[in-house]
Amino acid sequence: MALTSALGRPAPHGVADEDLERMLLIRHFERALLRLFEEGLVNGTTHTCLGQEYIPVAVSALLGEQDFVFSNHRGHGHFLARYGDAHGLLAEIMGREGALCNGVGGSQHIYHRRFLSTGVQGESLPVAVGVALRLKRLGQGALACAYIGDGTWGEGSVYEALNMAQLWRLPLLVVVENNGIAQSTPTATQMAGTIAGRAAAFGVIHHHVATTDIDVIRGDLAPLITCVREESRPVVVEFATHRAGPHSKGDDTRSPGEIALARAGDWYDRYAAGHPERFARIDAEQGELVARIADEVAARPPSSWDRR
Amino acid sequence: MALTSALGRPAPHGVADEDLERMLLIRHFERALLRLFEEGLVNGTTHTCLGQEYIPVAVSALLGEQDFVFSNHRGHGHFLARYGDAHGLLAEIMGREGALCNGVGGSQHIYHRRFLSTGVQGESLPVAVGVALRLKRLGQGALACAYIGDGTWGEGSVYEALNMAQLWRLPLLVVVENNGIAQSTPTATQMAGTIAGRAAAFGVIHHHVATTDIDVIRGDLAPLITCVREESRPVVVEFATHRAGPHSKGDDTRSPGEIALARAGDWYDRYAAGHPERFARIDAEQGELVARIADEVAARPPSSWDRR
Amino acid sequence: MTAPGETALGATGLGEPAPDGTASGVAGPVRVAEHLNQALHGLLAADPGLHLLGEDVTDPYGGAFKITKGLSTAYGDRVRSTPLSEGGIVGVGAGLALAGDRAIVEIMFGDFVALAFDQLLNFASKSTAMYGRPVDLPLVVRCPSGGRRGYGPTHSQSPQKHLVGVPGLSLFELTPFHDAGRLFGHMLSLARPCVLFEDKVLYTRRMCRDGVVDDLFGYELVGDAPGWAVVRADGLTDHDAVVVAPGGLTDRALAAMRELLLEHEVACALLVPAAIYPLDLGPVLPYLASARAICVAEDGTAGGTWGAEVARLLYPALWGSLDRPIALVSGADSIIPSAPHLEREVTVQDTTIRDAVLAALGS
Amino acid sequence: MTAPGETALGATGLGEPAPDGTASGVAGPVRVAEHLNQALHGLLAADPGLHLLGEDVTDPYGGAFKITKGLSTAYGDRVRSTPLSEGGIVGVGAGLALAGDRAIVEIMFGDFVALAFDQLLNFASKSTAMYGRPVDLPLVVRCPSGGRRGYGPTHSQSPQKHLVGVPGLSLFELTPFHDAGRLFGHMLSLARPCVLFEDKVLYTRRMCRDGVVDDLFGYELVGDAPGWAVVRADGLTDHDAVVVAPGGLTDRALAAMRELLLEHEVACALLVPAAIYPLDLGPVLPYLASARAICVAEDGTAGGTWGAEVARLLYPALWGSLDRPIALVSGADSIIPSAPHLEREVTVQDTTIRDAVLAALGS
Ligand SMILES: Cc1ncc(C[n+]2csc(CCOP(=O)(O)OP(=O)(O)O)c2C)c(N)n1
Ligand SMILES: Cc1ncc(C[n+]2csc(CCOP(=O)(O)OP(=O)(O)O)c2C)c(N)n1
Ligand SMILES: [Mg+2]
Ligand SMILES: [Mg+2]
Repeated sequence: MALTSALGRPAPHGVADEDLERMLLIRHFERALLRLFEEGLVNGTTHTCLGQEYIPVAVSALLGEQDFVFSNHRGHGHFLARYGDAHGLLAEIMGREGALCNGVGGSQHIYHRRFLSTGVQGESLPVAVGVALRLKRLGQGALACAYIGDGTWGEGSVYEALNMAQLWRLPLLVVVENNGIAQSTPTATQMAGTIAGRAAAFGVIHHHVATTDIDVIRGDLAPLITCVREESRPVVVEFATHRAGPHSKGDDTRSPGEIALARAGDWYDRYAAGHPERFARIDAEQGELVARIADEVAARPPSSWDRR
Repeated sequence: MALTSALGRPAPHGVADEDLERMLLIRHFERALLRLFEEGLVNGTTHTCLGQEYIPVAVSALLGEQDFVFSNHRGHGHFLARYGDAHGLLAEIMGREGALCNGVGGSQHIYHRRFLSTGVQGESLPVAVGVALRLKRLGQGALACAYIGDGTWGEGSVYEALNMAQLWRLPLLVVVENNGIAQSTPTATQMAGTIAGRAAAFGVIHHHVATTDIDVIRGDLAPLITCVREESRPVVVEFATHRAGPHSKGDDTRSPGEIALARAGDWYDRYAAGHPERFARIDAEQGELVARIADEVAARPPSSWDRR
Repeated sequence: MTAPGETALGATGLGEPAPDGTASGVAGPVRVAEHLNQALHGLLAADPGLHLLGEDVTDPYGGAFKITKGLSTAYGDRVRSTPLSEGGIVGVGAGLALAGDRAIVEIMFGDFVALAFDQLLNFASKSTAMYGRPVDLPLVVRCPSGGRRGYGPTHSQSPQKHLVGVPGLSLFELTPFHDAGRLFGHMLSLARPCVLFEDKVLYTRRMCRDGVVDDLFGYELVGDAPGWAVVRADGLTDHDAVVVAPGGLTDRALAAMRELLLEHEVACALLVPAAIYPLDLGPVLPYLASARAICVAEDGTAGGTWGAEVARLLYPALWGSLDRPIALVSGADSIIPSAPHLEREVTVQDTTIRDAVLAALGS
Repeated sequence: MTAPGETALGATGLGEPAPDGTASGVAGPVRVAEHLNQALHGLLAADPGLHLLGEDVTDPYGGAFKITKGLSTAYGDRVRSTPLSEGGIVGVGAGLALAGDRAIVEIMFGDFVALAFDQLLNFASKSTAMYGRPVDLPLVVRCPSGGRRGYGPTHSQSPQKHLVGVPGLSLFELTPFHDAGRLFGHMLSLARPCVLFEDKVLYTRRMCRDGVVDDLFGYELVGDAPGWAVVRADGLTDHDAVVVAPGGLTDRALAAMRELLLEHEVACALLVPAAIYPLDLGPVLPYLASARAICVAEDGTAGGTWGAEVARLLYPALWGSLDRPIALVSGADSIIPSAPHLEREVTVQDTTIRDAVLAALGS
């Protein structure tokens, strides 16, 4: 457990089974999706979170039932980490019976209990501010949590939201998945300055996470999230992470070297090396589970929708 | 000339006649406008820059003919400092013959040579970035200069623009007139953090000006503006200033104490005290000049416009 | 921006009497601005989950048009002055509404709703349906709109037409006939995002009540809430022409109708819906079907108008009984100049409506 | 987002042949996406003051729909990948245009033009007129639009109708009949802001050339540049019905016309304008006047449609010769679902157009 926050160390031995399970559920889910797309069994679009699965798994354990989560285009992991319902999510993406949103929303537009994703970058942050305003008034310590990418900091709405969140001292947790790229554009060519600086510009607390060790991450984040709840203050948590897969499907124009670098940052091999047997067992289990889910959902009839 | 940058000192003896003339031209122009409104000779809306006249007078001397200036709702001073054409401006506001824009734009929408103002806050910054991109490509050292208020930092467009300006290393000078208020809302209740922090967030150079001494201001700004031109970098210059008058006309709901404080920051009394005779003479001259202009323009026929 | 108390007729250059025929300043029904303010007081008092957000809406300023005066004093931080962030505050309103509260957002000038277009089109309205089931989102965005005050091209627009036809988004316009409190109640009860347009000159006019408009005209409300106001000359039961117009046009439509009646012996009925989109024409079809000419008037610029939407509904509905095309009156296809003499050239005047009716009747 | 090379018909679930009748993959006229890409190459090569900005437009990615492939390699930093800042980059384009250059801005999905609505409505278009004299502002904003690809509610819209009627803003739509290079030349020569809508499925279809559409249909261009394409069955000189539609509808309109002709013996003419607003109906009035039924089709959702604007122009122009109302076909008044079987329910199909024509003819 005495790991530092740096990348590239072996994974800790203490990781809980359920965390490994959840991370691997997401991994296999995303892999299955890419396969289904290749086989022509799904169409439209999808964005997998390969390489980033540990982030929502680390964060979700710190969230309560009353917290409201906002997600984005790359949201399968955010959803599965929180609610685990892979059947419902896959059915949504495939437009089958039992879909979370009757197949209407699809991969990018999910609203389930207190989880909402949208496909327009940056748009959800002001909405999260509004939700946080309501939650603050309720006074039960709940927060609004919004996941955004590094590229999303190009949108003006992000700043309008941060300003209001800090002015009004709202319980807003912004989780930034800085994977160094936006679609095809490296962060350095779409972002001047830093995310830390941008939080500081508004007097908002910023915390940087460079490890993939979820226990370490949780240990660091717990007091911050308590601060969001108890002091009702916005906090920005930035994860330095890696997108191990394509932006969407087959659209990775990074050089082989860049892709290798992104994959080298993947938590998967590190956790596999750290807990060889446990990992192999759970990995196999989750792989089979997802395969079964995919077969089951693929066999379902199309979703139906009462549009009135 | 050895003044510090702090407020509240007597004005320097070295101020040039033409600077005093220009500041007082603007002062009398704005006062005349409020009078004309009260007399019902002008309608619509107007925003005077009473108390802030020294800013564009200080800045304009550092601008060249090829530089492109973007102004906002409170733009009479910006225009007069640059082009001095009080007849054309007043005719524009009164909708009379000889109007800069045929009376179509009015107080807030002026386009004359390389000066353009618009009434939607924040909208001009991305446009200024585009102009700066063209100017950089021309390679003649010209810059785009945009005046904005403190309240305008609420708009997301400001951040979209700053990001691009810094990413692309563009010659953009942002002049912030931080008068501590936006319409009726004090800066502290509409802005979290600081303008300095917001520039820093993007890696943009920021300079703070706390004096009303235009020679000192120019001395400080000259090397920065050279840097904008020669290194093609954006710079934010923030003036701590005071709005001595209402936001628009008769809509000042500040407490008497707040208004007194704003008036105490006025350059006018300080310059008057610093150069009693010269000031009195020029003040009288400019007052008469503006009165003559007002009479002359008011006697003109309405503007005409070919709208096609 | 206007100064407090400066919203008088003089500022608009228009000399028509208030709709109720009382001279301005004389006692009588309350001004629309005041009525709206009172309605907001009532709503905030009755609903502890209702918020009002906007730039400079708190006391002592009470909003650029003073519509929110007294509200922050009475209801504390449920009434909130915001930074200049039109997109952001509409998003905040949507978030409050999504989370179980209700929100009213004031856009200082309706022109700036353009900055919130994404939040309205891609979030608030979409969210009511794109998650595969109905989602409540009780949000009202208030947009002071219209010209005739010399505020210039970016502060005088009537952006209604750009928001027509967004699935899930309902549009309303303030009228002097519809009780504002009931109208807000209706909008919030839809639990769907709504945009309310409020004509800036209408603010300065008086509400009508008890069926009385002025010495010549009376009105009744027909149809389900919020319904249409049907305005006709007292005692007249049939009419030659119908003018359909949102509330902001009332003053000019009435002036035109008065002149048409008194000088041209043309009887007109004026139909004013509070709900301008979607439009329920059912209750007023009888009035339309019996008219020899129909004129749809609005303040937006020409092209892609609200009137075109009304007309596309009316042509098939009245096919057979229509013996001439529907006349559409709108602002010119032009920016709106600042100078009053130029502004007048491009904005709808009473004479514009009068001439359109006469032309439609072939007189 | 689509992957490179993944723009084939299969992805849309539609099985119609390409407009020229060639099967996809078979040699023949170039695909629309490629044609557009070549046009942009030509424009950037010819005009050293022309810029192209957008998210992910540079190589090797070459844009989400690959329309800009090769451009940054050939023309350096005049082709610029930008941050995610739709409002900002339209402003930058306007600035370039204002300062004497020319700019094309790509909005990755047309849905996001909502974020640039203020820049278009309140800056770019206003600036051409609000300073009291004409100001040049040669700017083209490109909007990939339309559904039928399963991209879901926020990535499938046809926002044309919301931009109709902005004074100073001209709207265009890509068609398989109009040369894209000439169309861009026309738009830039207007020196006014323009928005070009580009149907995402049309990208995958082939251009038509030399007057040939397929084995059955041919086309000619009429009117001043960019003009209208008039599509009719070869050898037929008169027609029962006319379909008016922007370029994105071409595939479905043609499929409908084929079936109408072969199965129902109904001859249709299809009229496709490249300039959709303002609309110059002059050149095609003869075709319209001689038809027994007129159907205007578009992909936007119902309500406040482009078709309503076309209809409000046509009713008075054809009054007397019209013996039934104009039929308007549009998407449903609905968000556009992701799942293809649900998306199909709310988007315009060839059968929608066929049925509307038959209904209008009373068959
Ligand atoms: C407003 C808006 N602009 C553009 C897009 C298209 N788009 C989807 S994801 C994406 C890149 C986002 O980058 P980032 O925020 O870093 O998230 P990541 O994809 O890396 O997880 C873009 C440009 C969008 N969905 N919304
Ligand atoms: C987008 C937009 N929102 C609101 C307004 C109305 N408005 C005009 S000036 C102003 C306050 C601006 O404050 P600041 O930027 O500090 O400039 P100051 O008036 O103090 O010079 C407001 C809210 C506007 N013109 N544009
Ligand atoms: Mg990223
Ligand atoms: Mg200010």
